[in-house]
Amino acid sequence: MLTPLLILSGVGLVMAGLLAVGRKAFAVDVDERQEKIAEILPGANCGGCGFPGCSGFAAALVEGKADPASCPPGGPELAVEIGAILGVEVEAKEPMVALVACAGGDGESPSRAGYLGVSDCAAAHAVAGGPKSCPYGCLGLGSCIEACAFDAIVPTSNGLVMVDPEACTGCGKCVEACPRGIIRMVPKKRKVHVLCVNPDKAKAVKAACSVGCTGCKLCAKQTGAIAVDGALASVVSDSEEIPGSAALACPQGSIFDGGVYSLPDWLSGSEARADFSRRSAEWKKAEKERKAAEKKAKAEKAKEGEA
Amino acid sequence: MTNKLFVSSSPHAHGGASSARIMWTVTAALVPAAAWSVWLFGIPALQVILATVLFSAAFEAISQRLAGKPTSLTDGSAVLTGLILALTLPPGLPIWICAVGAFVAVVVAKAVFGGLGQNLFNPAMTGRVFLLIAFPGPLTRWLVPRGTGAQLFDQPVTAYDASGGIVELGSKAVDAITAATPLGLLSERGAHAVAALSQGQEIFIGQMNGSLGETSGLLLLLGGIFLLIRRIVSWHIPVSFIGSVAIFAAITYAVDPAHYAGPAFHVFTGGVMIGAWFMATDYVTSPMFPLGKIIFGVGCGVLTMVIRLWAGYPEGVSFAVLLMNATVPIIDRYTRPKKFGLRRLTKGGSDA
Amino acid sequence: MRDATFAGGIHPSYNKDRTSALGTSPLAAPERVYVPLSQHIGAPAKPCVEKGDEVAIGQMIGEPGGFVSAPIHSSVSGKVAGIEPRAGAMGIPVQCVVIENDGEDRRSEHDGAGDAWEETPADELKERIRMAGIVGMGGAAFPTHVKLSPPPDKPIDTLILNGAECEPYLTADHRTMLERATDVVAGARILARILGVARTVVAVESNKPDAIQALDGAGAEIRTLAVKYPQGAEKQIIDACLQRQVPSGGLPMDVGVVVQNVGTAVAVADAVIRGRPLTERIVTVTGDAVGSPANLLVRVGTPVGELLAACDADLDGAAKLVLGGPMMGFAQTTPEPPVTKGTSGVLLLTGKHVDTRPPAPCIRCGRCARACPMRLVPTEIGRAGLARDVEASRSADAMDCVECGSCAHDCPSRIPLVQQIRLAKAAVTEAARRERGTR
Amino acid sequence: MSLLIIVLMAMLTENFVLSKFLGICPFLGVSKRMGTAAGMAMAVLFVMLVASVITYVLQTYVLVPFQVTYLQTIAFILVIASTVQLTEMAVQKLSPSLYQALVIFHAVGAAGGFAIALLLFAGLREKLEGASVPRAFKGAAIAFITAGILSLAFMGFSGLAPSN
Repeated sequence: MLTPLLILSGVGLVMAGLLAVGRKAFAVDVDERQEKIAEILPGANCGGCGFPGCSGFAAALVEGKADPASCPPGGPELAVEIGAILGVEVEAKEPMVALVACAGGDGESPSRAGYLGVSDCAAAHAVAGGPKSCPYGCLGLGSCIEACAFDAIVPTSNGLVMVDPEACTGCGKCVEACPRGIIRMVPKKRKVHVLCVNPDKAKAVKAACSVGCTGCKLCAKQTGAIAVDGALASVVSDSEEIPGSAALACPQGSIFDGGVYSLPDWLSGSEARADFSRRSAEWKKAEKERKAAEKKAKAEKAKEGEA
Repeated sequence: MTNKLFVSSSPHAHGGASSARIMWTVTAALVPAAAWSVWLFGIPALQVILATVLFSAAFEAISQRLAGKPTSLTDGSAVLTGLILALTLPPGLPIWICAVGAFVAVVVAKAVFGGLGQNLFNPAMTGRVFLLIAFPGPLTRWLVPRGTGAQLFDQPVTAYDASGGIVELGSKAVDAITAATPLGLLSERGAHAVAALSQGQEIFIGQMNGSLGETSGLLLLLGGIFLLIRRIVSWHIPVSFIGSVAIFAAITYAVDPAHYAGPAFHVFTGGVMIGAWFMATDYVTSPMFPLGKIIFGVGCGVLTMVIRLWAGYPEGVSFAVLLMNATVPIIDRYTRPKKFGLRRLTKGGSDA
Repeated sequence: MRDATFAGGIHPSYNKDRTSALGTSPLAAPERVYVPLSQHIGAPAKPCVEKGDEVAIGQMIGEPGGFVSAPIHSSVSGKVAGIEPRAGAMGIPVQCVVIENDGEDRRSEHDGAGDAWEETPADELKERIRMAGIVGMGGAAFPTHVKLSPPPDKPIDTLILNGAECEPYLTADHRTMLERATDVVAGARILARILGVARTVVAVESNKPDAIQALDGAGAEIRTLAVKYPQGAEKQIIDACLQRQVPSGGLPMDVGVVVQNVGTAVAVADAVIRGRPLTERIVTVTGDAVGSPANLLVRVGTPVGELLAACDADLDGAAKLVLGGPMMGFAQTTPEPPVTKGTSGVLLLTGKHVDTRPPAPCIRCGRCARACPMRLVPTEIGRAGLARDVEASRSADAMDCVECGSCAHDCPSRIPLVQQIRLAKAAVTEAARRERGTR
Repeated sequence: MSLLIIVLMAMLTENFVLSKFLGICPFLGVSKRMGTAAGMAMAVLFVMLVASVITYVLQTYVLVPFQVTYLQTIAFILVIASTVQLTEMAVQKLSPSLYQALVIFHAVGAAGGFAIALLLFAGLREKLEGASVPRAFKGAAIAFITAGILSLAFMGFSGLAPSN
């Protein structure tokens, strides 16, 4: 019984010794900080940092070529951890998520032709400008879904796609994947969005889509955070809260108020739309009355002044 | 304008070729040889053909249903696989073994790879080789063809009862009668046993025993030429396959005629004809370009002969085709045609 | 001599019989023309008229936007109604000068024209061609004066006039060669004088014997080509005529050749001899949804719908509208786009020509590779394109593809190979742009 | 001649991977790309060489004299695993070109067989990557099925012997 034990442990020892010697002889210098960082990175290899994969990012961090806060999936917590390993101070970044800025589904912006070919947005866009009435709107073929490493983009029932802000890490891959540039990065905390990218004038927009922005500027009158460039409104500032009235003022229903509706309901639910029309009408009526009262008060004041 | 126009990428014209038509044409080209085998062996041959074709189709439909894909039996590929598999099997093979073969061919060799066009190995060949290794007994019991008696190629035939025991020829218990195939004779007893056969018409017309599709070289050749005329197969693989078998056999025969059989014998016995025209030419599992096709054909021919002459199995076509299937990605990688614009300038212009 | 040709290629159904014998008939100018400012490859023209301006036929309404650009001229006389976007042939709105036709067909005055072109310096001839807004009329619409300005280190020895017209259905070039053989030859002489070449070859497919006869009578050197698609592709026609292969990524001038379409030659003759800028062209209107097909002489800017109406076309019964030929033309969602200098055909097809079945799996039959005139492996590029794999696209030589459509035409699985390859090319172009940006 | 046959037999008839199902782990691990497959084939050559020398010494001078040959498997595993580790370190440090020089010994046949199988397999798997393999079979499953069919094909060489 003893002999086999001795032999085995002898063989084991000899090989262990050889290995130890080998490790010394063939030692390769790897910055251990790099290994540590690589361990805490998400490992999704999404490329959001701009380096080839997580290991590439780790190497770039150690060499001082990368900003610790540039890993979108990891967020600010990870940035702090990386900073601790590297021994540098890290400034927290505002968390961003992707937003598909189009609400013109099959019902709002129907297809103008039958499309036959590769099921890919870029491919469809290149064929006669795409089969959708709106030449700027979401084609819904899901090139962004393919590009997303986190399954954060899902198709809606009416031919659109939407981003789940909870699953989105803000890596920005979908922004590159969208051939029409509909997807943009927005602060995660922002509630109100203009869901249209069509820059055409009112007549063309109305012909293409029933929920497209016509550039009427009514929203901009409600808040300084929304500005109209040409014939398209967009949120230009995140420093102030956007009032719900900005959405209610829109005659097209192009502005989505996340404080009142959920995005899936808004995109594909006629109930949310109906509710919005009702609230919008009420608001407009109230606004009219308020204005009339104001005018009256002013007129009276002026009268008083005269008198 | 009331209706919507269709938009698609150019071109807006199509030549009308269809995968399904190709598959059915190949199937049609095999029908004469299949009919000949039924004439030769009777019901046992028909039973094998029907069983493998029906089981192949059924397995294809089931696996497509499971994969959530639309059923595409009309594209003919499952029926063709079943027919080719049937032609590589001996007549009278039990139906359940045919079913196993169809399963391996259609499900294991094709469906799990993603279906038509994605498989790496010829499905029918995979099915046959699997059966040969798993059921060597039933796969090597050969029925005596019509028109021959108790003697076939100067050898006595053996009679079996239903349980597989050897009984006297002519007794009531006879269930199957077998005799070695020409290649079996060559492998077991040497070249002198087939010397007479090599000169006879039997091997050309197909008056011999063997698998269903190993019999009529003539009808298979006609089927192959039909495919050649219809431009469904190119000459490269069949010619290089058959040619290399013939050259290999001619060389060994010239070196030692007492030991080796001649080229005609090797070309017209066993599976060379069906293999060269119908199996090695399977688009999915053969090279795409002319040079690669020739390399592939020569490889099939040489490996067939190496296995026939020096390995344990008397026949090597199916092994050879499977082995060469594995080389296709490498062959394709190194035999790509030279793209336009690389030819040397004859005159004028600069070399930039 | 055997008919010259190239390796690869296909034999589609040509369907030219319905229009090849029909003489060109002028289409009445519409009440309004929509003249796009970008009808050519390169920078769009800059409008030089304003709303309300009176214009005459041949009057410049858009100035060239750069060297690789071309001016635009009015195709009718009348009043500018505005400059606004309108659906273009690519499905994307393009800026158009809208002109109300007054029906008077006044022509603007031109100087410098005349028969004395033989004594005019080459540079001046070239300038006249440039200012006449002449672009390649085979479909690509590349500004002609650019092709006529090779750098000094690329000596040109041969001019090929392309009269192959290998696209099925189209007969515009065929009619041009028949009806204007003298101008084809005159245009060729002018082009040859500008390039300083000794040899000019007119290349015509052998299925147009009447055109060959007409040109022969006008005194041209003719090279008869085999009937095969894409015989008229620039690189293939050079290979067939001269056995010279344009190197990968190169231009015809790299092998000492300039290729011009026969229609372009006629436009050159019109510009130089008669002082007429390019404002109209021959368009073949055909397809099985067109009742009376025709070869029409059409003012640039005429909406396609007007052509279809004139040819008794059944738009309601049609399934596909294509501008150009069936192999390389562009499908349209509406008949709104205007005819441009590059519009060689209008094709209206019934549902018979539209296959709505999804493509079948690739069976590796190799027909695409056999058909490819550039000797590429289309499936390989297509796969790389679908995966947006830049490396694989490059190693499969995606950028060598000329998008002739031969592969997809012969594919038994009806795989949209050209579309897949375009994705690969787009990925490579994008990657190259990015690489340049970082450098 | 007989030497050539030994090499051929080891390569084809007794193919390590496809006939004996040895070395499946590295076989599946690195055969995704032709480039890495070639590197692996080299490494296998080296490891087999070193390991066979050490195990030979172990067998003749330790296990047999002490009559503990039943420990063969476990002892060999120890040795081979360590050798693999050593090689890995060496590869990390040195260039793979070093042990190209070591390719002389008689393990050539077996390793050559491994190399053939590996290269064929790598080509097949590159092609597989483009295939739309059903989700359930993606990855190792389809690789095993492919290896299985390849080994079926290699069975054709069984009984390969110079003319009998």
